[in-house]
Amino acid sequence: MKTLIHITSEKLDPQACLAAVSYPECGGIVSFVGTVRNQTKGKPVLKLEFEAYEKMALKEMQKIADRAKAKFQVEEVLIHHRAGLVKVGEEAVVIVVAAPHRKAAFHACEYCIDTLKETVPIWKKEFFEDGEIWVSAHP
Amino acid sequence: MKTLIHITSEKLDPQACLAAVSYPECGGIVSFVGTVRNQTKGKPVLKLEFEAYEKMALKEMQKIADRAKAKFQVEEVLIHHRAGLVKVGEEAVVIVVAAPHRKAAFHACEYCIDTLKETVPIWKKEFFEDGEIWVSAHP
Amino acid sequence: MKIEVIAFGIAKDILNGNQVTLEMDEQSSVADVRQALVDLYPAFQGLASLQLAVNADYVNDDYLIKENDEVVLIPPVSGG
Amino acid sequence: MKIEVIAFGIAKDILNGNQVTLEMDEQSSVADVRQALVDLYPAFQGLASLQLAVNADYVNDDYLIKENDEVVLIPPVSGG
Repeated sequence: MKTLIHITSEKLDPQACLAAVSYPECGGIVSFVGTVRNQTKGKPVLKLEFEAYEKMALKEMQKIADRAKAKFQVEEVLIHHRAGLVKVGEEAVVIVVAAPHRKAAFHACEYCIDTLKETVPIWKKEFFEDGEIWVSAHP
Repeated sequence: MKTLIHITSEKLDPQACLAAVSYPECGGIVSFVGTVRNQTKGKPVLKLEFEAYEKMALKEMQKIADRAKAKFQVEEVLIHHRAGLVKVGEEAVVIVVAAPHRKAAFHACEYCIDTLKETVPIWKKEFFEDGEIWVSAHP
Repeated sequence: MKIEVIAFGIAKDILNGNQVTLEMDEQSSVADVRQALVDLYPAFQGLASLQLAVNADYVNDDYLIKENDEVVLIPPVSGG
Repeated sequence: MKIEVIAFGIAKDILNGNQVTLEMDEQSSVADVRQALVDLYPAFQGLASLQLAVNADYVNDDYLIKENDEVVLIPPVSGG
């Protein structure tokens, strides 16, 4: 569980992620857990699938962690992302950031999730009763 | 462990706190864990003590949670604070916020810790090799 | 009237105890109680701030203390 | 030269498969490859964006593709 940058088809473990990043020299640890919503614009989502271009996704996730460390005063960054079929309510992503100052930890954690959603080659497909869509594909 | 507003002389459990706040209807969960630093301005801190005016501290913590929910679109707020003697590296405070939108969760979590540090009647005493001080007491 | 003031943190060290009883006029305000305390214990002037809570709530300086109010000295807080 | 383009997400649906082989001139750029794909599969025009990655990195439009490059179509991402 000490893998800081990780893509897995198994259920994510936010608690283990939090435990993996904890340093006495740090004043603050900020984490973000993104769960999969049960509806989109009022339509019930039955299940989801994440498809990842895994080799590149891991590279981009590592770049985000490295940039967060360089840009903010951050000691450690963990980013775990789910792949494959995911049930409603399960975790899609877990990010944990440890920093000597809490402002930096908050900013870095928000930077990580914002950038992940823009650059990491992972695609979400939502399954509805009457069909399925690739999220954000069309303008 | 379902107590959302809590002051305890026992070790905090960030993982259980995270587990206590998790809702499928929520898109994002942001947590903050504040640990006790091992030095202040280069001087090693041997141990710490938190003294709380517990009745009022709990009231103020509840006010913070209620205001965070009103001010941001937040579904649930957990705030746990340690009291009594604390070892270096242990957790002083754990805050967990669940919200349908991640920006709101980040803002609410930061609001909670910033406000807690300003208004909640809890006092930290740091013990050094050559003495002890009440943190922030003097200008 | 007698006002019992409870102290926490550094206020306890300044009082050399966790409470002090003041003899105050009726209709005394929070500001009056603070002034009485600073007169008796000048070390309070060295603090970054000194608030008073009444019945476990922050109150304004013009709040009028009643005999059975729980009055607590709140030196600068440092939780979190 | 032959360029093999790998697809993910909705790009796979548009190609009706997870890869396509294009016959391109030497010195073709990423922009040229994108244009060739849009000509063959007009549905790509309907996407919010269509980036290409070469050897698992984002590249600029003027990047010149080499024969053994791993070229991947990146439709709008939606992780997180």
